[in-house]
Amino acid sequence: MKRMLAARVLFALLTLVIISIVVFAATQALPGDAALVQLGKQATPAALESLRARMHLDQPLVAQYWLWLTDLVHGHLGNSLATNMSVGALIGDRVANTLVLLVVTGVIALPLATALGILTAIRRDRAADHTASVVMLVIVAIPEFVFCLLFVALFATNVLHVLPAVSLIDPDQPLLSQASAFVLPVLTLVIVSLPYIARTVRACMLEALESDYVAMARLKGVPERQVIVKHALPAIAGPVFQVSAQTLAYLAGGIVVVETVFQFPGIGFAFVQGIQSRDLPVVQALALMLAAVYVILNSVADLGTVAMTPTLRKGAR
Amino acid sequence: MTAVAETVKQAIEVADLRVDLADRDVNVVRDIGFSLRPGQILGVIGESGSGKTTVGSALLGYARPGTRITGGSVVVDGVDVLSLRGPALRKRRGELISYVPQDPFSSLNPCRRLGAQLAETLAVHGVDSKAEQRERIERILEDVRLPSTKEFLRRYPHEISGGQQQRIVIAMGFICNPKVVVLDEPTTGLDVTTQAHVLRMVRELCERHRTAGIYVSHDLAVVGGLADRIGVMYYGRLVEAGPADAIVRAAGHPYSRGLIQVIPDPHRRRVLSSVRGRVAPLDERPDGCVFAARCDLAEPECRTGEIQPVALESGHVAMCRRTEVVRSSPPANAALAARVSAPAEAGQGFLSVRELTASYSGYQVLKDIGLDVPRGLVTALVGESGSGKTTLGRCIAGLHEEATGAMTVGGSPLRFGARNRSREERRTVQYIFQNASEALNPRRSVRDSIAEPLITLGSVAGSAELDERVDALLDDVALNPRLATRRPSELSGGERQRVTIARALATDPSLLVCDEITSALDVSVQASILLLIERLCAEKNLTLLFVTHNLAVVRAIADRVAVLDTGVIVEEGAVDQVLDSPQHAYTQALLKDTPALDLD
Amino acid sequence: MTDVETAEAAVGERTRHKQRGGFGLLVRAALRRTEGRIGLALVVLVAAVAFLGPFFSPHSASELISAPYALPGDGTVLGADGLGRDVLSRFLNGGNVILALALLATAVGVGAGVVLGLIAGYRRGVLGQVIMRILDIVLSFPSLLLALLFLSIIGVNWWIIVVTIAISHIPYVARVVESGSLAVIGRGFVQYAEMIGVPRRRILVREILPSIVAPLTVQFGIRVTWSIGIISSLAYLGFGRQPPSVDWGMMISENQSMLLSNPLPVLLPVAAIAVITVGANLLTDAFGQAAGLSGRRGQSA
Amino acid sequence: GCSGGAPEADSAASGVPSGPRKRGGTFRFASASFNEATGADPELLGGGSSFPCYDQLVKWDANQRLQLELAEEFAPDPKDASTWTIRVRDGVEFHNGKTLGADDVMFTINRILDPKLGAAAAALLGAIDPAGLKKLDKRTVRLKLKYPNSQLPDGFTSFCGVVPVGFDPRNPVGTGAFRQESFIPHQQWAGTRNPHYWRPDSAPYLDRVELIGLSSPVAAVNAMLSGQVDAIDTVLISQLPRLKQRKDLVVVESQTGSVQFVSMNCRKGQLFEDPRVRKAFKLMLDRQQLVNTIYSGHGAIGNDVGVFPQWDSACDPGLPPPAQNLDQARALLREAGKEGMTVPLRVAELLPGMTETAQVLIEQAKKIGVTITLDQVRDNAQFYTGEYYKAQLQIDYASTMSMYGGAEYYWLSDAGYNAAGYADPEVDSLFKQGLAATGAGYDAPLRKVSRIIQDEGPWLVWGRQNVFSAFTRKFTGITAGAGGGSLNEYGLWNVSLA
Ligand SMILES: Nc1ncnc2c1ncn2[C@@H]1O[C@H](COP(=O)(O)OP(=O)(O)OP(=O)(O)O)[C@@H](O)[C@H]1O
Ligand SMILES: Nc1ncnc2c1ncn2[C@@H]1O[C@H](COP(=O)(O)OP(=O)(O)OP(=O)(O)O)[C@@H](O)[C@H]1O
Ligand SMILES: [Mg+2]
Ligand SMILES: [Mg+2]
Repeated sequence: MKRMLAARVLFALLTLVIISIVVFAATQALPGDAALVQLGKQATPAALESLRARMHLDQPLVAQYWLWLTDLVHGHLGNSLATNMSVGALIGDRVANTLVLLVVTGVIALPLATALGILTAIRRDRAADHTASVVMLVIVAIPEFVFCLLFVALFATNVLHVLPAVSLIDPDQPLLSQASAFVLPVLTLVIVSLPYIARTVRACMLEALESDYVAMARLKGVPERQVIVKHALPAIAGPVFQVSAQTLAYLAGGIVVVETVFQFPGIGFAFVQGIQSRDLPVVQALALMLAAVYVILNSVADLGTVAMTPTLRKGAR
Repeated sequence: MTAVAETVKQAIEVADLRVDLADRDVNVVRDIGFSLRPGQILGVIGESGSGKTTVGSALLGYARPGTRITGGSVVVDGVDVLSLRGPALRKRRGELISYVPQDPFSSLNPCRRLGAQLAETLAVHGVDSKAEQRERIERILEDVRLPSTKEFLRRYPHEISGGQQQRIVIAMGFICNPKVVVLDEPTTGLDVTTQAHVLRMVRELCERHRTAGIYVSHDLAVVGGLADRIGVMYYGRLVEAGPADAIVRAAGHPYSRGLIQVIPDPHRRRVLSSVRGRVAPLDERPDGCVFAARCDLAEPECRTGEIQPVALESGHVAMCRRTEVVRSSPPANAALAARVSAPAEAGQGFLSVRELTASYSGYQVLKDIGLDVPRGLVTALVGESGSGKTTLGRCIAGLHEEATGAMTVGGSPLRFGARNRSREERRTVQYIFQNASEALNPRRSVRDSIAEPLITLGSVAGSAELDERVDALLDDVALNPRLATRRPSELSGGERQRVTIARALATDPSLLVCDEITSALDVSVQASILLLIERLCAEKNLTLLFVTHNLAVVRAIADRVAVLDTGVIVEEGAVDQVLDSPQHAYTQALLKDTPALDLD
Repeated sequence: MTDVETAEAAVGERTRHKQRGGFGLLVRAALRRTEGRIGLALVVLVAAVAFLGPFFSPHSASELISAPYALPGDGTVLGADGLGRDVLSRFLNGGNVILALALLATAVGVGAGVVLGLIAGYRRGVLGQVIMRILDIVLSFPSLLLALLFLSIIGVNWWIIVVTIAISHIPYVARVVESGSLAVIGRGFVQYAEMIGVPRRRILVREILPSIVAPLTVQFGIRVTWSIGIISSLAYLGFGRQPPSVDWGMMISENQSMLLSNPLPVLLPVAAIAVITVGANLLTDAFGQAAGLSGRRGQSA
Repeated sequence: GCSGGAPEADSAASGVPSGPRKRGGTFRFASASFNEATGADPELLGGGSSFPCYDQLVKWDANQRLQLELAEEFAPDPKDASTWTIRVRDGVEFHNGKTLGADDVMFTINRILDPKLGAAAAALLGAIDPAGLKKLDKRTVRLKLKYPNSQLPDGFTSFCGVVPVGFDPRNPVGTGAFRQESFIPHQQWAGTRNPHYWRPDSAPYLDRVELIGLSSPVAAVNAMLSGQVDAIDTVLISQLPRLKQRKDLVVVESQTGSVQFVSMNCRKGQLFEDPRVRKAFKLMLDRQQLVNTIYSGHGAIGNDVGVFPQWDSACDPGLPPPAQNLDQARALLREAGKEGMTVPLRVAELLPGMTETAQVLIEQAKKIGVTITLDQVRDNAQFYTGEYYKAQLQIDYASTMSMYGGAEYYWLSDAGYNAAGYADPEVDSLFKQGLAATGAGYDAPLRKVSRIIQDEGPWLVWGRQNVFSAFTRKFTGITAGAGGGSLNEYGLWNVSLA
């Protein structure tokens, strides 16, 4: 288990290094002169030169990458080109906001979806199951921005006026006092992530319920509730953990749309803004950060699955 | 008077049990009735699909998904299990009547420790005290000869061997001291030695706990020595039931007799015969006797009306109109068969293996093997599970390359690894896999599977000739060429194995390595495959290396035998010589454990 | 030698026929299920609208035919958008490219995934390991972000959309194929083919590929849906087709500001995307069930 | 220049305050331009010029007339347009307590002229010679220009916030009505009331101002409707009905000279080198259709100059409105040998609706057999790069302009943003003539320039746009303005609780 953990961490690090190369290569491969792009209408030769030096554009690519990477390792994310502020200061609050968003979403969506999946599996082919699966299907089918638009009209601007339409978050106030700004983004994320988890849980649960060992438990006289709790649930823990972490990882990328629509000051929205304003250091830092969240969650998913599945645990030794 | 006294003492009484499919009006089993006294064992035998599992689980009031118990009664210790519902039924399961499933691995929860699963069985039946649970677990594990250390109880099912898993589920079946235990083929898939252990253990446990046992199997040889009574099932009916001895020696139903005739005997070579034909699908239930279509003695009257049970002697009934005729016709297998070919001299090997050592990523499983397979004869390779039989076969077939040593075929050296061999070598040596459903691509038709070696190694001109060759090969293995368009899933197990044989024959090989080609089959199907192999050997002058763990099969088919024990050949020689007077202790033990019907 | 080849060709042809028969069997089994039939109907419906729509469109998609924001009735069937273009015509013209791109991206991604997965699964060894680890890395980059990054760097080009989406499919498909072929590789029929020396490529195509057709079909369904989702999300974020051509994602983003006054220009494309997604899902489910796979769908991230 | 005066806006609705004003309150304002604010430097594009913490020397008022702000006097030598005097008000205090003086003015001007900074106004202030700046007394600066420029104050009307000596944009200090409290780029700027503001009375009335960045105009309307902000500007026309439904909101419509202009590349060898081709395009346009579709009728037909006589008398008020004439357009193309030409149109969504304009243009061009293809720049940041000076046809925009700004920025052969490569010696010399003139002598040559530009200039200016803002009735003091910039032309000092 320990060796496996070390291997997984090593692999995650390697992944991040490679991603950093890709991100760097991609962003530095911008057509034209990054400095010119940045200055745009204000590009005077003198301004251009000073910006080029500031961006190390006058050095060879490998040196640029090395500078960037060493800075990164030392926690210096560089300075935003657009605002000339340190990237760390610029996105610090946004990272926190996004993390809160993801965590809250996870805390609500995971138990809800798991419960839903289990219930529909137990009530297989009954009305509740069919209704749930139709609803889930429709949710999967509708693009997430449509939900955003719908919820805004429903709760903020047209029908009810109980929630804010855009998520303005004042970094100086405690997040708790601004909880209302999180409601609609969380609601949207919960809704869009529900089907994936619930359907996986349902499928695993059905598989477990049809297994020989559940039949055996019933033949041993184990009460039905206990059959589900003690026999079926442990068997699905691994896959459920896996899909949950993967859904969260997916959300880390999927927040782009939701954050943009709600103008939620998080890293997904910042990423889009960074791309639009060609703010290379910001884009680089955010791309790396999103990838890191993704990599970490995926690693956690793998390790957790192994930890929860005895057969794999043995194999890992 | 006595009848009444008898009834009181019964542990289980089953009458008119009937199970139908849930969605269609199709009968799966019906008219099942028997009774057992405490400590007695009923062996239920019958070929695959005859309804054994259905009956076994119905005894616990449990109908598998898709089926429904539609009638009858199962009275265990005075309680009619079938009349119970919900929690009342649940409480009786495991406590009054318990079930030991066919496949222990899939029946143990992979995510829970052995200790927890054993303790749970006690806990749901009211044994709440940890100490008492602990004590009873210890006791039952001792009964099944498993350690009851903390470390062992903390293991997960995949961390113990198949035999141990089997013993755990048996322990689970007995742990609550039920009145009746249903054991559903608990030894299928185990090697003879382990099987012998389990059988002894079941006997002991039933006697010690005064538990009535219902032991389901397809192999009469297994049940013959164990059961007090035997019930023969065919097509959802109990076609014959009676004392074990009476069934074995004087069966009154042609099907029971057929079953006896298909069982090879390790102690003497007998002529095998097989029951012709196939079982009809469930929804085509014929009128009259369900066996009539496959029965040599059937008269037109057998095919109409209800067949009534005929009482033969006390407690022995058969569902046959012609029991008298059946019992009076001489048993076909009484004759001892003599091998035509004379045992070849050693050193005349067609295949010879010298100093073969094989390992898996460094772990050595075969040590210094020397083996000669004489031309034109059947050489059997026997040994327990894990002794390395398959590995040796795979080395010869070119499927295992991590090996050293020398092999020659017909005098020319044979390299390890099929890709290193010439076309001719690959053509000459063919290998048939243990599990036919594994060996055939489920997505490809029979024709495509058989055509593959013809295309790769044969020389066929055009598709017309190809079709012709395929049809001829199917004919060789006694399959209807119409089956050529089917996929493996549309074939029975025996048919599938015939296809793999046909495929091996396609290259016109000289040496055929057969790896346990019958061990996954019913005894009745096994007999027909053995007959087929025997015929092909004679017709095509094949040299056979026949890998098996069953000494009875060896006696039936082989000329020579080599005994493999943990990677070393411990004994080798002509079959009759080795089996009649085994020299090595290992061979002796193997022989002792091989179940046999005592017909004399 | 030559007759072997002719025989092989002959058999090859028949086998291919058979394989289609095998796939056909799967299709028939899937369509026997109600959800399969409903799914097919929905997919066909939307595909018909998308691909035949342009032939029935009353106006060109870009023509200014009425006052902006005209409601249904005033000379238009479904009203006009903010520029006075016919909503119906735009809807009818807006589906083909989205669907074609989605199909193309999926086909490319699934194709590449199958090849890489087969290599990794069948050859294993260092090459296989390297392939799978690289794909793990690809997997760890959120595909929407990847697409945004490339599109903003290289510019909006249909082939970049196709390539980025295809890349994002590869790891998922390759994983399914790899594990599918790993499961098959030790099986007797593959071993037998190895033993008689069937050429490796033929083993891949004849023995291994057919065994993973069912999970692959399911993956294809999931991947198409996923492609449609990403393409419409990209279009919504402003990285879609270039005007004056129109696609459904663009319609949604162009008209979302008037969602409440005239919802049709938004609802129509949303409904079309939703319907085809539901249809593809139902069809995929039916395939999965027909092939005896458990209902567990690949994680769609 | 003199002015026709802006038509009165809905003054009842906008509630121009009467009687004493209330003090206090926080005003949350989602300004479209703030979303692009990446820094607090008032001299930079995307900087803090719109933050209410700076004031300028001069400013356009609501009717686009020049108004003195920090300057008490800003005048040329009566005979020589190359010598100017600036005197600032007495007793104006910066937020850091320092008193505004001549040094600060000189510092600000030098800063703007410093090429390293890349200040936005530098192009308009090219006449100023840094060496010719001289402090006359504590509050007075004398400017000696490189060449006469009678319109110098015009160059100071935007991106010219006055900052103290030693100004550091990371810690911004100005003289404005609100001092910066916090600033998150793109997201939020908060300012608290400057109690020492220089304007009389008790202005500013608000305690606090928050500028809020919302990247999408629809999101801004949503925020307004859900009560998260008190005012928004640059409202999308499609959103007006939603706002107008609400009784608690006021929508202000300002007539402005904001334009989208299509610029045609007239450099040698380029597609629009031949004036006949430019003329053909001018005749091809159905301007009313454009105004109707793009502005939903909330605007007026343009004049191809981009400057409108009601806000600048130097633009000829008698210019005939250009009318569509397809036959003549076709004929001109034929003459020029450009029949059936194909031209790429470069466009970015710099303002909402620009891509739509392009789509309408494509349709209109079809009528004279011209194929316009779209070269869409998805990334606004990419628009003003090298390609900007190479494109054949592209859509750009400007808020209300003067002839001076138009010439200095775009039309002179050496103008900084002369993307079209327009070069007409007559325009250059007429402009020079106008700058050298003192008094009212400026208008006549510039009117001539306006006629030339309209006839054969590089632009298609098909319409000017009315700009909408909205605010809640909780506040007052918000009025329509002609500038086309933000609410009250950023004069938030005048806003108060209703
Ligand atoms: N749910 C079901 N649906 C349809 N047929 C069923 C179902 N369950 C059992 N059967 C049929 O009932 C018959 C009896 O099955 P059962 O499993 O009891 O046989 P068995 O004797 O235990 O066979 P085996 O030796 O293979 O275990 C078989 O023909 C089987 O196909
Ligand atoms: N692929 C493998 N990797 C590692 N060890 C293996 C592998 N296959 C078999 N072994 C080990 O090699 C030994 C011999 O295995 P083999 O399959 O040859 O036995 P066998 O006699 O055929 O047994 P059975 O009767 O169960 O088929 C066993 O201990 C087994 O665990
Ligand atoms: Mg069974
Ligand atoms: Mg073996």
